[in-house]
Formats: sequence, C-alpha cells, structure tokens
Amino acid sequence: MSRLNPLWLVYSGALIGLSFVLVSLAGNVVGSFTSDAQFNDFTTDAYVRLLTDPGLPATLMRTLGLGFGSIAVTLTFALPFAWLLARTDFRWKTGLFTLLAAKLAIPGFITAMAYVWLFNPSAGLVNAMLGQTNYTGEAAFDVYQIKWLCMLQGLVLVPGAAFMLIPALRNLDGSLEEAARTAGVPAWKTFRHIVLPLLAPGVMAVAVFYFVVAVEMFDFVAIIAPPGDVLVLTIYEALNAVDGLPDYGLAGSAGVLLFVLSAGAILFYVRFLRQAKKYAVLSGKRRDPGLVRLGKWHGAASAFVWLWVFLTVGLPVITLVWVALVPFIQPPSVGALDNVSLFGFLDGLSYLREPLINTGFVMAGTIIMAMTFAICLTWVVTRSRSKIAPWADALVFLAPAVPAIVTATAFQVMGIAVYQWLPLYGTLWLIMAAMGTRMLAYCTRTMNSAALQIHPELEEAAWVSGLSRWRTFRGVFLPLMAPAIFYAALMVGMLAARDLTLPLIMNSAGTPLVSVLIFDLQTNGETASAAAVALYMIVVLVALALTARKLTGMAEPGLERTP
Amino acid sequence: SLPPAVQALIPQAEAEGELQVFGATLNPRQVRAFSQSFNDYYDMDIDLTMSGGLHSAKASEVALAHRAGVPTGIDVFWTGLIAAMAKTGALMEIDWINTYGADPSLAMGPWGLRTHDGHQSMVTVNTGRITAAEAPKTYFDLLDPKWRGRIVMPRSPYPWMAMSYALGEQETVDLLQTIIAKQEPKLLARYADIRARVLSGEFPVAIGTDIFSLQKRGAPVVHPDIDLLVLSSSGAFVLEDAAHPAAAKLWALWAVSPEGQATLEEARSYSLAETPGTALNTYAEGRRVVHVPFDWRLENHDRLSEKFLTILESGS
Amino acid sequence: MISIRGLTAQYRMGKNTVTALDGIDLEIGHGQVFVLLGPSGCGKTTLLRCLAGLETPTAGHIEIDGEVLSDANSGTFVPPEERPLAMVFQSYAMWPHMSVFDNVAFPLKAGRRRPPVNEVPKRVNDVLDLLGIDHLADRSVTTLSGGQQQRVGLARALALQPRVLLMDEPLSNLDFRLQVELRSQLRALMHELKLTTVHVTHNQAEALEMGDRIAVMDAGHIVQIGGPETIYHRPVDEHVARFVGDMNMIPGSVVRWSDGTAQVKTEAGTFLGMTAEGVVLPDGAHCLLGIRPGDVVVPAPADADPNTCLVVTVTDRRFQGDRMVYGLKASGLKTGTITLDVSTHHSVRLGMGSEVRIQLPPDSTIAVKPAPDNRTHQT
Amino acid sequence: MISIRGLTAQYRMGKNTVTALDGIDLEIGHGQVFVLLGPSGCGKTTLLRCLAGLETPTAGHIEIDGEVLSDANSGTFVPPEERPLAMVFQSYAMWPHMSVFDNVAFPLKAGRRRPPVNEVPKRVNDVLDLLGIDHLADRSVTTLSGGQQQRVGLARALALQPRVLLMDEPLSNLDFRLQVELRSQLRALMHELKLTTVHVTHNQAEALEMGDRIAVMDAGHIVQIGGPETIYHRPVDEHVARFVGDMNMIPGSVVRWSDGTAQVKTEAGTFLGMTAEGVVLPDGAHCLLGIRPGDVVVPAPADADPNTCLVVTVTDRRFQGDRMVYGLKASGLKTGTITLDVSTHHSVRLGMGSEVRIQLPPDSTIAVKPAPDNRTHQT
Ligand SMILES: Nc1ncnc2c1ncn2[C@@H]1O[C@H](COP(=O)(O)OP(=O)(O)OP(=O)(O)O)[C@@H](O)[C@H]1O
Ligand SMILES: Nc1ncnc2c1ncn2[C@@H]1O[C@H](COP(=O)(O)OP(=O)(O)OP(=O)(O)O)[C@@H](O)[C@H]1O
Ligand SMILES: [Mg+2]
Ligand SMILES: [Mg+2]
Repeated sequence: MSRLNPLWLVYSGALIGLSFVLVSLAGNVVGSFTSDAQFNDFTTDAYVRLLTDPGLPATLMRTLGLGFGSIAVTLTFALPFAWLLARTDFRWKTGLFTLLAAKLAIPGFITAMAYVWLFNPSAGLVNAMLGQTNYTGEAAFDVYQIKWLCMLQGLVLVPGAAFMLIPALRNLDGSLEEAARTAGVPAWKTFRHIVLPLLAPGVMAVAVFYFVVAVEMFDFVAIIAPPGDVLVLTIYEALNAVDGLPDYGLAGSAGVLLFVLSAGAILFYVRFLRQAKKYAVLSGKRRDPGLVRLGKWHGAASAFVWLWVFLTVGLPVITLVWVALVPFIQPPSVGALDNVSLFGFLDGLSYLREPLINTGFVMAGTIIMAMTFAICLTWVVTRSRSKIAPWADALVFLAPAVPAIVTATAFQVMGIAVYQWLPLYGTLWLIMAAMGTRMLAYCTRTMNSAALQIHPELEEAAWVSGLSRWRTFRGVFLPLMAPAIFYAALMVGMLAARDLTLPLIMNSAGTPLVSVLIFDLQTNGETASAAAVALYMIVVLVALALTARKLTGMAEPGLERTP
Repeated sequence: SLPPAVQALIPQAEAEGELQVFGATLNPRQVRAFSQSFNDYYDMDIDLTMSGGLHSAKASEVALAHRAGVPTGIDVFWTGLIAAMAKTGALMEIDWINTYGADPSLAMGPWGLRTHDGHQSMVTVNTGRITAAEAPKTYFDLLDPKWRGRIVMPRSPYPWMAMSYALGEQETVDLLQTIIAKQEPKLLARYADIRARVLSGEFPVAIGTDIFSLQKRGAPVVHPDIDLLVLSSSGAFVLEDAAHPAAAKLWALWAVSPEGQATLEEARSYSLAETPGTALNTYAEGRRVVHVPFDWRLENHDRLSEKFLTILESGS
Repeated sequence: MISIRGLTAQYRMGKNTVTALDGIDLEIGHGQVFVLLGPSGCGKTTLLRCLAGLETPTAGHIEIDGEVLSDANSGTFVPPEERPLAMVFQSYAMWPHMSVFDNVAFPLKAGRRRPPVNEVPKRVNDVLDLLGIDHLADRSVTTLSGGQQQRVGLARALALQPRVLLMDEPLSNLDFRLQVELRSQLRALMHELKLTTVHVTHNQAEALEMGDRIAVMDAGHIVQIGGPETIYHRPVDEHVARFVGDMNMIPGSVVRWSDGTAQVKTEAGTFLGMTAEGVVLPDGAHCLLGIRPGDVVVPAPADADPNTCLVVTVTDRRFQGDRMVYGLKASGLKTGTITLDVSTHHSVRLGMGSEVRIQLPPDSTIAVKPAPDNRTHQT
Repeated sequence: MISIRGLTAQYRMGKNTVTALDGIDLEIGHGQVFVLLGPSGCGKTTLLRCLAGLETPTAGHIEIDGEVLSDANSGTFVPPEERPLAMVFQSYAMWPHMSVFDNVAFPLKAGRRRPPVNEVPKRVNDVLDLLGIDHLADRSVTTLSGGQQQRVGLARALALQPRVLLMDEPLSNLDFRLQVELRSQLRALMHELKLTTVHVTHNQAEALEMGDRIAVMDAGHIVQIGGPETIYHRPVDEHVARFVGDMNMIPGSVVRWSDGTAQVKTEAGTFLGMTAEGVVLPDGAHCLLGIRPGDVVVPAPADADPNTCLVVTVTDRRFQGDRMVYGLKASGLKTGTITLDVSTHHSVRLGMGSEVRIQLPPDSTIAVKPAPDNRTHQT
C-alpha cells in the first residue's frame, strides 16, 4: 500500500510509549550494574551484596506479605465500590465518586500520620483514652505492625483500583447477571460466579498492578516503619544517601528483585489473557441493563461506604485541617487549641497562584501523553495479532516496579544524552514524559480490560461496512473505550498533580509545582501552610474531577429506569 | 568596604542578570528574603532563584550533565556532598581566601566556601515529657534503661559517622550497638518524621535532627545539655559550567557575611557555629565543639556508612 | 396461577418516557402454556422482565399462586432470585466464561432451587440430550453457532424445572426441522412437569401449535386473549386477524348484524361474515370482511351457493413449498378493486391471466372492525 | 458473480479442530438471491464470514466478479473493508454507543463506499422507513427491543447498497406479519438494485419464497443446490427432504427404478415414487418413500387408483392455523408400523380413532436414499 495508513500513527504512538517504558526499565537494570552512579563501569557487586545478605529471605517474605495483604484490603473495598457505582441504584453515587477522587488528592503521609497519632502504643490518642499506653508494646492498639501497614496501604489504594474496575463493570452485559438471578442464583453468588470471573481481566489487572504498587509504596513504610525490612526501604536507603552518592547499584538490584516478584504475577496475567474471547461481554446484541436494586441492602452498603470514607478520607482530612490550624505539627489536644490560627490558610493562599498554573499545565500534558501512548498500546496489544504484543504489554506492566527516583534519574540521563537533538532536559516536558511513563501501566491496565470486553463483531461489522481500520479505530473502538479513557485520565491527572518525587528530582527551579511547594513548606517546618495548600489542592482537584465527569457525560447511571 | 576583587564581580554579575542556587527548599517568602538581602548587600538587581531537592541524586546528575556538556542551569550547588561532582570536575576551583579575602577556616577543599554547620547527631527531648534534670547529659546517658522504647532515630548511618570522628570509631560502634540492642529505638527513614514524632511526644527522645526552627515557633522541644557538639559543614560550590559565575561567587560571599548569616538563620536556622548570636552559636557556647574535617568525610564515607548501616539494620 | 393486574411499565430516556406496557390484566392458569404474540416492540419482553423481577413496574400488581411478587402501591418487590421461575433470554445471555455444561449446571449448583448435588449431572445431560446439544457439553459457549447458543439458553432454563418458565423467542434461531421437533417435545415436557409457561414468539404457527391460550399484544396493550382456534378464526379486530396469519381484507359496510353473523356489502356483492365473541357491529358501520388465503375454495365447487362466490382473474403466482399462492383480482367490478391472495395445494395450477370462480365459505369468513394502524408504539 | 472453490474452514480449539466448512464449491450468479439453508451448526455463518473476509479459510478460493478475494494457495487475502459487500450479523452487532440513525449513517459517512454527503440522511431515512423503524431514529440502540435491533442491523447493510449483500438470519426475530411484508419488499429491492445476495435462513418458507437458488448444507458440506421447486419436490436425499419441510418417510426397498421413477415396496404395499435428477436407485436397495403431509389426499377420492391408496387410523390431531394436522397409523399391517402426518384444510374433520382411506399421489411422492443421521457436525 503506497498511501500512508493513519494506523501507523497508532503503531508509532505505541512504539514511543514503549520506548519510554524501556528507558525507565533500562535505567533500573543498567543502574543495578553500576557502582558510582555515573554508569561508566560494569559490576555485579550490588547483586552479590544484595543476595548474600542473610536477611534477604525474611525481607522478601515481608515484602510479599505486604503486597498480598494490601491488595486483599484494596479489593475488599474497591470491588464493591465499583459495583455500587456502575451497576446498582446506590443513592450516593456522586458522593462516593467525589470522595474517591478526594482521596486521590490527599497526600499519603497525612493518612499515616493520623493513624500514628491515634494508635501508637506509647501516646496514641485512642490508647490514651483507653488508659492503655505503653512504650514497649502491650498497648490496646499498636499501629507498628505489618497488618496495619497492609490495612492502611490497602485503604488508600481503593480509589485507583475502583476507577480501574468501573469501566470494566460498565461494559459487562447486564443480561448475564439477570440470567443468573432469574435462575435463582442469589445476588452475591451471582457476583462471585458471574460478575467476578467475567471481570477477571480487570480484577487480575488491579491485583497485579496494585501488588507492584503496594510493594513499591514508601509513604506508609516510612512513617509506620513496622519492625523488619521490606525491599522498598533498601531501595530508599540506597538512593537517599545524605552524604556521598546514591547507590544505584543496590537500588537497581533490589528493583530487579521487585521485577522478579512482579514478573511471576505478570506472567500469570499474560497467560490468562490468552483466553481473551471469554471476556468479550460488550456484544452487539445489547440491551440496557436495569440497575440492581439494593433494596433492604442499601443501608448496609452505605454503612460499608461510610466506614471506608471515615477511615480513609475523614480522618486524614480532619488531620490536615488540624495541622493547618496549629503552628507546628502536633496531635490534637485541649492545650493546643490556644495556638489555633488561620495563618496557615492565608499564608498558603499567598503562594498558590503560580504553582497551581504550572501544575495544571503538567496535569494536562501528562494526561495527553499518557492517554495517547496508552490508547495506542492497548490497541496494539489487544487488536493486533502480533505474538510479541503480550510481551510488550508485560514490559509496560513492569514499569511501576521501577522506583520513582530511578525513573526520574533514567529520564534525566536520557534527557542529557539526547540534549543535542532534543533539548527537553530541564523542562516540564521531560517531567511530563516521565510521569506519563510511570502512569502508563495504570492506563493500559484499565484500557486493556475494557478493550478485551468489546466483542470483535462490533469492529468486524464496521469493516464489512467498508470502514477502514483507522475509521473503525476512531469511530467504534475509541468511543467504546470512553469510560476507560475517562477514568484512566482522571487517575493520571490526580497522580500527576500529587506526584512529588519526579518533580523534585527533575524540576527546573523556574516552574514551581504545588506538590513541590507542599514539600518545601513541610521541610521548612511550616506544616500549617503545607497542610493548607494541600487542602486547597484537594478542593481544586475534586472540583475538576466533578466537572470533567459532568462534561464528559461519564456520570454513573442513576435511577433512570425506576420511576 | 568590599575587597576590589569582589567589587569587580558586581558589574559582571549585573550583566549576567540572574542566578540559580540549588540546595535548600525554601518557601516563596523565604526566597524573597534571600533575594532582597543578597541584592541589597551588593546594591544589585539580580533575579535569584533558590530550589531544593535530593542532593545526592542531583549531584550525580550534575556530574553526568557536565561530562556530556549539557548545561544544568544551576550556578551554585549549596550542599555538603560533592563527591560525584568533584570526581568529574563539575566544580569550579576557586581560591576564596586569596582572591576574595574569605576567612581561611571557610575553605572546603579547592572548591567550596563553608556557609553553615550541620549537626546531625544532636539529641532532642520533648519538654512536655522530660524535665531538664531527667534529660541525658552525654551520649552515653542514652544507655540508661529508662529510655527503653522511648528513643526515635533515623535509619541513617550519618549521625554515627560524624560521631565516630569525635568519640572514636570503636566507641561509637559500641554505643550504637548497645542502643540498638537494649533500648529498642524506633528507626524511621525520614528526618521530618523523626521531628514529628518527638514533637508529638510519642517518643520523648530523638537522635539525629535539630529543632532550632521549631523552637522558634514555640514547640515543646529542646536540645538537652549534652557535653559534646559534633558538626559537619555545608557550603556553596560554584559549578564549572555555571552560566552566571560572577553572581554565583557573590552569592557565596554574601552567605558568609553577617547579613547573609542573619538571613540563613532567619529562614532555616542555618549558621556557622562561630556566627555570634545564632541558635547554634548560643547552643555551642561552653561545649566541646568538634568539626568533622571535609577531607576526612570524603575519605571515610563509604567504609563507615556500610558499617553503621549494618548495625542499624540488625535493629529493625 | 399467575395473576397480573393493571401492569404498567415505562422506560425513562432523558425527558421522554416510553410506555412499554400500559395497564395489562392477565390470568394464567396453572400448568398452562401461555403464548404472548405481538409485533416487534409491543412490550412482550418487557412483560416477561416484569414477571421475572428484572424491571420495576410503574404501576400494577403481579402475583404467582397467591404470593405477591410486585405491587407498585405497597412497594412490595420480590427480587428475581426469589421468584419461582426461570427465563430464556431473547439475547441468549450465555455466560461466556463457562462451558455448555456449566452454563446449564451453574444455577443448579448455586441457585435457590437446587436439586441434590448428585442429581445435577443427570439433569443437565438429560436436557442437553433433549435439545440435541449433548455432544457440545464440553465446548466453550463462545465457540457455538447462533442456534446452538440459543439451545443452551433454553437448556439452562428447562433444567431448573421451575414452577413458571418464561421463554423469550426460544426457537427463533433454530432450523425449521428442529423447531417442529422441539415444539412438540417442549409442549409434552411442560405438560408432564406441569410447568406454567409464558412463551413469547413471533411465529404464529408456533403460537397456535404450542399455546393453550394466546394473548395478542399491541403497543403495550392486550388486544385479545383466547384459545388458538378462537384467535385464529374469530379475531376481534383487523390487527389480530392479520397478525396470526395472512388474511384477505375486503372493505365493506354492515348491512345487518345479529348474533355473531354479519351481512357485509362490498363492491363485489354482499357476503356473510362471522364476528368474534363480544364484538358488536352496528348496522351501516364500516367494516372489513376477512378470509384467510387457505380458506378460499379454488375453484368454487359447482354446487356452491352463488351468494358466496366471486369471479376473479389470476394476477400473480408464488411458490411456497407445500402451497401455491395466487394473487387474484375480482373481475367486472364497477368501482374500486378487490384483490385477494389464495393459497392452494400446489397441485392446483391456474394460468396467469385466466379467470376462475372462487368461493368464500361463510363459516371461514369473518367481519371485523378496521384497526387504526399503530403497529409500533411511539413516544 | 461469486465463485467459491474448495472452501474449507477450520476452527482450532486447543488440541481439537472443528471443521466448519469442508470443501464448498459454489457459483452465485449476478443479481441472484442465493439462500443458504441448513441445520443449526452446519457452517452457514462460517461461510458468510469467509466471504466477508472475517475468517481466513484453511483452503480454497473465493472470487467476486473475477477479482480474487482469498486464495489459500497463493496467500491472497483481501481485507474485509476492501471487499465490495455488506453484512447483516446474526448477533446484530449494533454499535451500542450510537443512535439508530448513526448506526446506519456512520458507514455511509466514513466508509469506502460512501455516497455524496447530502444524500446520506435520505438514504438512512428511506431504509429506516422501509423497515418500519423511522420513528426510532434518535433512540440509542441499547434501548430497542430485539426485533427493533435486528432491523437496525438490516438497515445498516441495506443502506450501503453493496454489490454483494450477506445476510445472516436477518428476519429471525421479527413478527410473522413483518417478516412476510419484508420478504417481498426485500426481494423486490434486491432485484431493483441488482444486489447479489447471500441469505442465511432457517425458515424454509422464507427460503422458498425469497431464493432464486437455494443451497442446502449439512455438516460443512453442500448437499443440494437448486431452484426452490426442485429443492422442495425433488430433494436428493432424506436430509434435504426433511429439512425443507415436514415429510413422511415410509421405509421400503426398490423393486424397480428407471428414468426417475421408482417402484417401492413397503409394509403397506408397493407405491410409486419420483427421484431427483442425478439420483440413481439400484434395484433392491433400501430406500424411503416420502410424501409431504399436505400432499396426502384425505380422504382419497372414490375414483383413485387403489394402488396409490392406504387405509389408516386417526391417532392424533393438532391445530395449526389454516391447517389441521392429523397423526395417522396404517391399519391392518402384518409386520411393523407405518405412521404418517397429514395436513389438511381445517374444514376436514376426522374423528380420533376413526378409519379413513387416503391417497399418496405418485407425482407428489418421492423415493430417496436414507441419510445417516449426522445432523450436527462433531469433532
Ligand atoms: N469460534 C469458533 N470456535 C470453534 N468452533 C466454532 C467457532 N465458531 C463456530 N464454530 C463451530 O463451527 C460450526 C459451524 O458454525 P456456524 O456458526 O457456521 O453455524 P451456523 O450454520 O451458522 O449455525 P446456526 O444456524 O446455529 O447459526 C459449529 O459446529 C460451531 O460450533
Ligand atoms: N431500556 C429501554 N429504554 C427505553 N425504551 C425501551 C427499553 N427497552 C425497551 N424499550 C422500548 O419498549 C418497547 C417494548 O420493548 P420490548 O423489548 O418489550 O418489545 P418486544 O415486544 O419484546 O419486541 P421484540 O419482538 O422486537 O423483541 C419498545 O418500543 C422498545 O423500544
Ligand atoms: Mg423482545
Ligand atoms: Mg449462524
């Protein structure tokens, strides 16, 4: 064919996205073989050091436990939430959506902080109220345990997981559930045996993705620091040398170990998608499903939602407000009330303008980049019959296992290397590319699950109607992916606004971002202003999310069908 | 009253027009204060940008960029760690003493000018929980059984590296090992978290961080009356490929001037131990003060950090 | 026994509402095969969905064997899984992640009305066997042809042996031979198991053959309920008449009506027509004289009452398997035209353009009111 | 003209392969309505998909108007969007994110064979109108009833006015009246537009009425190709005979065959049967004597040749609209039983259990070879 097929755009998009992922992965692998952070030697020292550490098996077990524990908690909440939003007549859908979005905007450390204040054994407010404090364990509650870490990480990961599942749930043909219910199968068994298995690509994606995220997540490990090492601590220590050089070797080899842990899960996922046909549930013979009536279960569902809201949004927001009101960070107490002032809110406001604009720009850029690459990759992975596509997909999946600092460094190194041809080094563009790459896995997870659900006949019908592959891509594939694109974009936007590590390492000073501002204030001990800025940010982001949801018509179906 | 060599830099700096300093995270108000004081000091109007971040990562990035001939945009690297940059020649060699008349004690190798002294080994106590009388008087008082479960400290080897210069290596190793084994300290990864925990009173004793700026806000924490103060310094390093070298030098010289020191103290409670009237200076009074030499740090860093890290890891 | 009173169901779509069911009253006797017949979009599926509890009626009352399943006034609503029924979906609703066997077995294992575990395989195999898909048991349903999938859907519902079976066009994608086979097998099975069945079909032959009673629906209403013969031979109006099979309609006016028989004056003379029970035709009213193509006697027997006969010209000829259909036009009319289709045994051959005398036997001829054409229900 | 040679298509499922098409040879003339008829699962949909380019044949050659579309030997394969055809899917394949109008208009606006932009609305509306769904134009397709959706699928293909139209059971979910209406309208439209049509149906009446030529398939093979009358009256074997309509089959053996006529000896006597062109029945071979229920003359005319008559007992009675179907059993046989279904005009009333003499007219009676029962194709 001599004329240029626009589908090449899609292939090129996928290729660029993939090469960005490779930059990040290669950064980690190359780093693991270096000893001086300058990448000009080759040594396996780091692996020797890491693998001969007698504590390694225990560390690995703890890391695995942390990963599995966290995703168990996450799925316990995320699955029902996604289902409530997408499939039921749950009354507070907008409320739930808002709070899920809000949670995404709350800085992670605040949640950890709040729980430490409440449940630390030596002075925790709850323990104190129960008169049960103790410096050496034995208190009523002891937050310094792996299980608390799992619970808290699990809780905060719920929104992203729910947003990943909603598009998949929305595509599910409602008559499949209806068929089970009319056959006398009770609602929860229907959920367990019909909905869940059909969502399997989505659920698996969430589980595998968040496993990787949970073992790579640092906020909670840093603050709660339960006894014993986990891999992410090794990585953090290696990279955060206060003096001397970051130990890319050790961090990289620990990162490679994370890959290995993740790769098992990812392999399983890839194999599993071979039977993709089973999950093509968005067919061309579709009838709007009725919403599942919660009826007498409505109360229980609400209580369940409120429990999460209180634990994960309520407590941290109250904590943030409190921190914003007092001159230095301290647990709430009667005595501290004397010092309460609005200074933080005013001070924070005075800093906000420029960073907010820059952050908006970064969000937009990151969303566009991540979406473009993700859509292209998803199409190539789910629609081309190429044998390497699943492996490309698996590579993308590995990307979140690369610590953010390593990704940042890899992009800086790449930026420096290609500076002559493409002077992106030191600009926001490079940050956006790095962010986009880090979030690519989230996007492709969400989109792949949705794409697998689209019955091939919908596209076949377009071809035989004389529509080119490109028109079919635009006119049939993309619109059917709209919910997935929306939720992926929402997530990317939120994470881009909140992300600190990448801007911190890559930022050029001329363009302050809100996340960096919060960090700066915080390191300066100006915790009140930091908290106030964080609160402003939450409000802005939630407003944005709600507006986007409304403008794109993505609001979850409400009580349309029942009079 | 400025030396002629310094005077000569002013018009060059004005021609350069701007300056970028990497090293400390400051809020916008503090950046304005820095800019104001700096410009007033030389009667110039230079656009000063201050930014912060992760020093070690940035340093190796600067080294890489320098090797590749790519400008980083940074003029002054304001830090205590320079190994990577020094190795690749990314730092400009400047004879601060002879050319610009700086105090000889301020030189940091052939490159930097010492601007303030750090104190990572400091002990902090929460005054709400512990009276001055109860508080430790020496580092070895930390071994008292009454502190079991009450100490929070960083999982970082650095406080102990500095200490081993002052106390002797084996003594420090023993001290740390005993603390870890007997006192069940809480080990946290980040310094900010350590401060928060001692502030909240959850742990009445903290090692490894200073709280001078918190004290200014009235927080119930103090550094107790301990006999020994170990300091390691930070300074201003001008980059070899700085786009604004004159302004950069002027900034370093301003930072060690009384005006500069006052600004640093005001913003971050940073100062040279010898600058009169600063929090650090006040605290140092009447105490044995040990400066860890810059060269010693470069030399022993790798060995000691691994040694202490191993001990720390045994505790978690 | 199923009893439905005043059932109304509406779909809201933005500002519009579609009234899919509009005050349906029905009684379905125990063990009856009840057929819903009606044009596409008239609300058949909606009615089944209301019965199944998949749609919440806007108004009305549904009960089965005295148990109230849904009542819009009191807000009673029994969820689908607690209703004693099973349903065959028009769209099959196969569970794509399960094999054929599992699609049928799953409700038997996990549902409320499950038999003892060890009976499950036998039940499944029996019903797969009945439907001729036993050899597909281990296949994934996504690899089945349309008709095979439809049978799996049917098998799933039959295996449950529910008190009430709802079937939405369960045979529409099967070949004729299989359809005919299954019709009688299903009917026998239902009577054997004493299932009450509500069966939606668009195939009037299926309806007439399988139904104990038939309801003809139109635009959300029920137009006529009755046994197959009644519906076929004594339709209440033109809509029903046409719906259950081809019918020739000759416009005319009532000369005299009494006691179920009308004298109807048409362009081609005056003929007798029967009327359905409950239908009254006032004298002089505009009406239609209807006769099914197969009921016209071609050619008229020599001894036929000349008042029931008519001379026509052959204008068209269509082959239909065992039948031959001729298009005819009444000859020698002063005004207007009257055209008729007749269906004869294929051995009756008429030359195109030839004239023939035909008979409209009075007991196969009906008189009905013309229906306003509102075949599909609009918002 | 479509020409298919040696077309074989297989589906792989793990270790197994399902041979859905097994060496199909076909020629479809320009402008012809070609009907594929066959039991569920025999490969009709697969054949359409191969024509459309949605399935890659394992072997064989397909060309349209001399242009090779796919050839397994040379590896030629024209992708679906470049083939000059349109297709109606058995599963509708509606685009759920579009309105009815847009489902039809989208290919006209964006496809390869698009008409001038300003013609699009008219084309869409015309075809929606033809199918009686014009009032639904703005509705989202997911809010339509089954039959309405099916018509949207049909509309989408018709609006394209392709050279070749592939239709997979396009009318199966429509009510009888609409089906009948559409059959003749579609047929007229296709001839008017000179569309070559390949039409899959399981409805033999539809096949016989619409088809210019009919291919009967079984288990991936084509069993017979011919005009409607040939297929109906001169089926090549039992399979075809039964498939296109009910047929009574009386087992027997050939006494003598010559020139298209066989004398067949059965338990109830010896009768004459015709054979299809090309079929040879060796003397003494086991064969079946077939007669359609409607072809049996009940009761036999008094003057009928006694050699063509038979005395039977009435065992069953089923009402079928314009027909009455009786189950009959030959009386007084020495060995075996012979049962027959006959379909008579509903005015013919026979008492259950009564005896009656019937006639099997030779020119409506056929003699065929029995077919091994392989209704569905197994792996
Ligand atoms: N994707 C597939 N994988 C495996 N086997 C398949 C697949 N699709 C169809 N088959 C099998 O191929 C055979 C032919 O299927 P096809 O869909 O062509 O039948 P059909 O004649 O259209 O039947 P129906 O009238 O029921 O629609 C069937 O036995 C079917 O089970
Ligand atoms: N979800 C929906 N939203 C809006 N209107 C709907 C919805 N579902 C059905 N309708 C409309 O309600 C009417 C009745 O639909 P229903 O599915 O009951 O028809 P049906 O009698 O089963 O037709 P068919 O024989 O074509 O399946 C139709 O006009 C249809 O368009
Ligand atoms: Mg329907
Ligand atoms: Mg088919």
